Amino acid sequence: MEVTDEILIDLYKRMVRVRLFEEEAGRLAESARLPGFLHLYVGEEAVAAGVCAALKNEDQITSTHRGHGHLLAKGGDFNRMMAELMGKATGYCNGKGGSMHICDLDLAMLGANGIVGAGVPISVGAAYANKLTSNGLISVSFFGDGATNIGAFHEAANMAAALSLPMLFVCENNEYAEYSPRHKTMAIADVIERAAAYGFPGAIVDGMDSVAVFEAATLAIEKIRNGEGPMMLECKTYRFYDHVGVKGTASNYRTDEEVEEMRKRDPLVIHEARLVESGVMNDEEIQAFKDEIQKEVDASVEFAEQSPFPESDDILVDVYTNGGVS
Amino acid sequence: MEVTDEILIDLYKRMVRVRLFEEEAGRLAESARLPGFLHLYVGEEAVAAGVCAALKNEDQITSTHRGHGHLLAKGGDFNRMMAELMGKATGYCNGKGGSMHICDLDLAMLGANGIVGAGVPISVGAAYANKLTSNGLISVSFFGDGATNIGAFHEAANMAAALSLPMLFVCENNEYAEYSPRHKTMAIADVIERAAAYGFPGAIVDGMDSVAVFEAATLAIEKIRNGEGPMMLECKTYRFYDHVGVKGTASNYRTDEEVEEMRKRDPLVIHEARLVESGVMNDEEIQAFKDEIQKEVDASVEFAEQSPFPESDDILVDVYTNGGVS
Amino acid sequence: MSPDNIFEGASGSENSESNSGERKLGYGAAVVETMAQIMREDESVFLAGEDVGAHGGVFGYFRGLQPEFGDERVVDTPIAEQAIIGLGIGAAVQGMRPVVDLMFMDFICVAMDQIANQAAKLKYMFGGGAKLPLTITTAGGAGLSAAAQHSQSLEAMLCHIPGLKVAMPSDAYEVKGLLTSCIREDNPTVFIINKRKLADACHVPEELFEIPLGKGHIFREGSDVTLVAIGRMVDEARGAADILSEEGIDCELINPRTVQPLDIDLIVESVSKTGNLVIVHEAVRFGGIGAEIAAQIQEEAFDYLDAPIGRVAAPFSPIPFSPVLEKQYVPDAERIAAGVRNLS
Amino acid sequence: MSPDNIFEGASGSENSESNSGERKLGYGAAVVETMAQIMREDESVFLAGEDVGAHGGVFGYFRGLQPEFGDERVVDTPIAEQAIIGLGIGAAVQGMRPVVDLMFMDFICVAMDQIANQAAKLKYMFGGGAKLPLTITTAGGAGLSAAAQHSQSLEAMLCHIPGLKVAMPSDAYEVKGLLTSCIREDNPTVFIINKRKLADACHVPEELFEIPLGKGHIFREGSDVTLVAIGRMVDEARGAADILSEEGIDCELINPRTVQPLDIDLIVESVSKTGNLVIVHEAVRFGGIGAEIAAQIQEEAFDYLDAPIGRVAAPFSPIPFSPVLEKQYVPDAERIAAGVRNLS
Ligand SMILES: Cc1ncc(C[n+]2csc(CCOP(=O)(O)OP(=O)(O)O)c2C)c(N)n1
Ligand SMILES: Cc1ncc(C[n+]2csc(CCOP(=O)(O)OP(=O)(O)O)c2C)c(N)n1
Ligand SMILES: [Mg+2]
Ligand SMILES: [Mg+2]
Repeated sequence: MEVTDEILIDLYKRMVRVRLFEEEAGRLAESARLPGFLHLYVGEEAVAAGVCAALKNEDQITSTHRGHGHLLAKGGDFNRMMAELMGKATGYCNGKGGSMHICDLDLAMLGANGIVGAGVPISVGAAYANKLTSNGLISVSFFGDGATNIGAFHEAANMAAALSLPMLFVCENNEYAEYSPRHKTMAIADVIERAAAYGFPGAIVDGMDSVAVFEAATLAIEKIRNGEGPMMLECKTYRFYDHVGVKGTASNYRTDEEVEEMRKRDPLVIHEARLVESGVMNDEEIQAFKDEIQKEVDASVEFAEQSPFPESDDILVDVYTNGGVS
Repeated sequence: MEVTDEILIDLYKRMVRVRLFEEEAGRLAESARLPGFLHLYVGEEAVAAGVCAALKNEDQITSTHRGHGHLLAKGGDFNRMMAELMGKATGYCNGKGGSMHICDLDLAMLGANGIVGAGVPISVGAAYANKLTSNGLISVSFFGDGATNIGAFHEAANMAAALSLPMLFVCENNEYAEYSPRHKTMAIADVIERAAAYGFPGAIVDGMDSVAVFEAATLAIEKIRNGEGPMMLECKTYRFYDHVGVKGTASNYRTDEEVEEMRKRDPLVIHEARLVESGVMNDEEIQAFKDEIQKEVDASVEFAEQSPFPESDDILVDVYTNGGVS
Repeated sequence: MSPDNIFEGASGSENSESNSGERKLGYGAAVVETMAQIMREDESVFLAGEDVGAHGGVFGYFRGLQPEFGDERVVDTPIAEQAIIGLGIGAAVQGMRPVVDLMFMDFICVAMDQIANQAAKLKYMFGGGAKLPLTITTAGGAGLSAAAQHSQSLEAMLCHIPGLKVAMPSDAYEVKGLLTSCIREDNPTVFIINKRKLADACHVPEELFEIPLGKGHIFREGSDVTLVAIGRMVDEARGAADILSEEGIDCELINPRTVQPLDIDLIVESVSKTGNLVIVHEAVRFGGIGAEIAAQIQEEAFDYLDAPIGRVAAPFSPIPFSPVLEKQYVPDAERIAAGVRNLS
Repeated sequence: MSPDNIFEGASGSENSESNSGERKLGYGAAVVETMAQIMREDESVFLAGEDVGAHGGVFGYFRGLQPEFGDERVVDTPIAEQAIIGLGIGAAVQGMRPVVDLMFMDFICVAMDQIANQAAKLKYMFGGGAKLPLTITTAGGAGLSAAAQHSQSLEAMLCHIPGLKVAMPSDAYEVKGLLTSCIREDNPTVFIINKRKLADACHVPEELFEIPLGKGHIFREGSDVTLVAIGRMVDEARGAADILSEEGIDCELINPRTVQPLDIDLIVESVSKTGNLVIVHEAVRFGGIGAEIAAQIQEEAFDYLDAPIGRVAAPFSPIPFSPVLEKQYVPDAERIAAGVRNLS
């Protein structure tokens, strides 16, 4: 498969959108301008970007508590997302969901999720609908390494295999679940060893390299669309900030040196080097590109701050389709 | 390891106890003399017998909806079990549990379970207690092939591995979950492929041969007691009767020919041949042995029928230790 | 397929709305007939669950569907209750109308996260964008000596979760009307089949029809006391009403049909006439739906009440296996009658 | 370890039983102090859960335990709520006294089978042979903009399941007394920590002490109306009582402390004095514990009631994220006061 210049730029754009938006969100959270919990995706951008670039718009994705990255990589709107993070009526969820429930059904993004692993069965359902209606779409579930320890993941993976569904499992292995290193919570070397337990193929991918992810995802997706059943990618990645928010916490669950070491493999830096090397963009163009997107991010903060909060009457709206009960 | 004559007889006794008790229970169920659902273990005796013969009395087991076999193979009492099946006050559970909740804490049998897979996490807890108190005991969980598709199994298996617990996982693979053949509900050739997903060793065993099960279990248990962490055995076996009760149901989920074919590998017949061949018992001794046990079974029916039903005041007893609430 | 000859039973209750017609159908058979008719008219409806396909469901009330609709629209799943609900959610969001089955109601606990934290809340958390036309069918109720994990009535847990609707048909007529409404409803619904009612027959129209979710039904008019009974308890309450009528106590019998939404207005109206209320359900009394009904009625009909509202329900224990205990455990006509006589 | 300097907050409520002493301790700090003291005296107590060890719990209320007791008695588990509860059940049956943690109360849904079908019923199904000294700790309540899946108050689901006991401490004093009782109790208990209370301090004795499960507490005596408030709502109800007292309405404030068992006698006694009752909880009103209290009180104190029992609780919706909505959603002193004024 040829990775064209357009694709390289596309991948970059997806990553930069996530990075700049989230850095901004992180700053806002630090200065207490965002309510609630904020789980940043920074450091893991190559995974969402690589996978989403390989998808059709209509292919469904489900996400995790770390959902901004997935939605932005799929083309999500800064304004609606920033407004949602601030709990504004103009947000993606009218202020009712917040960071952990960001979704955009028009982009076939079926929601971030506050319950670890819970999105995976929902992806199975979307895949089943695809199969029943033969619409040629596939369904992708993103989940963390820690999520593979929970029952919902297991049931969903096995069901997808048993029913031979058009579904891609994407494990974002950042080696931690909150403050627990992976080796304490599972006794296997690589998460991908789990794919065999369901009877579908899997591959390990460098999750810091968006091109590697894109290539692996493209290959997998082609097979899945051809009816070969589910597949799994384990993307080795790393989160640069803390489990929640930005600042480190009291507990030393990982060292500063480790973080520094991993930051050397920053997916944006890797990709920028590639862009320059292959002559697709030079340093100035890269900077201009980023400035452009930063402006959109800034505008989204402006938009969100100008936006009204929901009205309190709104509480009972949208509990049910076609009106309320009890 | 040497399989002595005593062991051969011991294995036989465990199997015959299960077989004769359950055949009787089956007859009683057919003539509507037992209330509730009855899931027979007949055909699978070699598994419970082989594993339990390799255990110390104090080693804990958890069981499934098919629990009579496990408890009887561990030395359970005919009278209390038959009384329980009839809902009598003298039963194992004072008539409150019935077939699906048979237990005997004195025999470290922590209960049959009506919820598929739910016993496995409970076994993990027993194993954890063993580890904390360094009592040298191990905990064994029996579960079906179908149960490995449910979340509770997965969480428990992974947790046992992560915490390196003294626990043996015994899968009774009878190739069906109720009326669903295994190939429809999982896409792997052998259930044992799942062990690798947790990072512990596993072995396939002929579950119709009690000696094979005993040998494999003995080996595994030795390693587990030595602190090598959990292991899994997949025992290939078959149930001779229907999922519930005795008679076949309307749906043709398996053929009579298949059942006939598998009945040729009846674990009792295999073992009897071995006893005779190795000169441990001759045919008459075998018959006498069985007659003896049948008498105990008959006596248990007598005992159960003579036993009183619980008093209706009893309903609120034992909801809580130290008395009731609300 | 011919569902008509399964589950047929001589016994069975008459739904007052249905006395006119003649065709009788069993409660279990009504499930399969309704499913088949809806699946014929709506391509987006499919059924998934353990042994619902080749075997037709462990209680047989899906028998014949897979032969007619194939194994993609009637799909046997692994034992994986969380994934079964998730299958329904994901497909519903994509515009299908899934019916997913949890064999026994007790198993809602295995899948409670998908039901209560996902299906129920998804639309709201998403700011309204999604529709969730998902129906969960499940068999509740005691009486088969199925013990503590296969006999529960857990509707109160579901009613407390905003976002769900919960239907509890008391006879075959309601099975058809409520199941049709549930499947056509754009919100997640739980349709609770009573496993002791399966063989009971009553008149059921041939064609599909809807019973609105949230509208209760007066089964029998009366002037002295209002009986509100849920699910199969409607039969027992009718028995109690018969007993009491011989004693000169005239009962009005209300069947809410759905417990979420709850037709409180109908009950208020009745109590304002009778001045007395007894609520009957199979679930444990503490925290059951009877508590909510009592709390609302004492609030909205305070001045009409001549006596404290009574509740007849299960004692505070798991469901015992032994038939003699189980019989004591589950409310019956006699206990309900006693509950009415006890009103003071 | 020095838990004393975590969660310290200036604000905080006074428990009337505790006015005498002087040492103040935070609500969160009381968890860790109690755990440490119990673990020192009882070898059979251990703690298991996600990030309870090295990190000391996501809210920090287990901080310092692993350094003191090691990583076998304070064990970090995988993300596996079902197995976490199972770990507790199996160990409890073997004679240990496990404390297992579900980080957020919403996650009880993920583990509901192990809680409701296993832990709660095991003793009964086994005919009484087993003891189950298991404590489940979990953080409930809204107010942190944690949205629909991290803010719920689901105690009503647990109260409806025979076999469980459910404690809801309203301040640091109760944290210590109730947690001690829960861990020493031979039945499965759920200990619900309110996540908005963590920093609030009040007097707490240094030594371990027990508050009996099933005994409520009169926080403030009054003659006009009885307020029953659960968990953190005790603070809001106290605020309401202050507001109302300026209007000449004298409130008696009762904190049931445990919602299962429920000290109904204390409430009956109070209502027979005041003639009025308002119940306050953070959970959704429909099917909340307030419904059960109202149902029991209208039955047992019918003749004493001057007005219908009022309930102040959350509206029937998932918990909204936006702070402005969440503030409207959770009952506060003003709404409670309004609820009392509305008694008619
Ligand atoms: C069922 C459930 N258990 C626990 C949590 C708390 N929690 C939120 S994120 C998280 C860690 C998830 O780890 P992983 O899946 O590796 O994702 P990562 O955060 O590393 O991206 C935990 C334990 C939760 N939200 N849901
Ligand atoms: C959680 C749950 N789902 C479904 C059932 C219904 N059920 C009882 S036994 C069974 C099949 C179990 O299959 P397997 O684990 O292979 O055990 P086997 O019956 O073959 O011994 C099912 C689906 C149940 N009891 N619990
Ligand atoms: Mg991770
Ligand atoms: Mg099987």
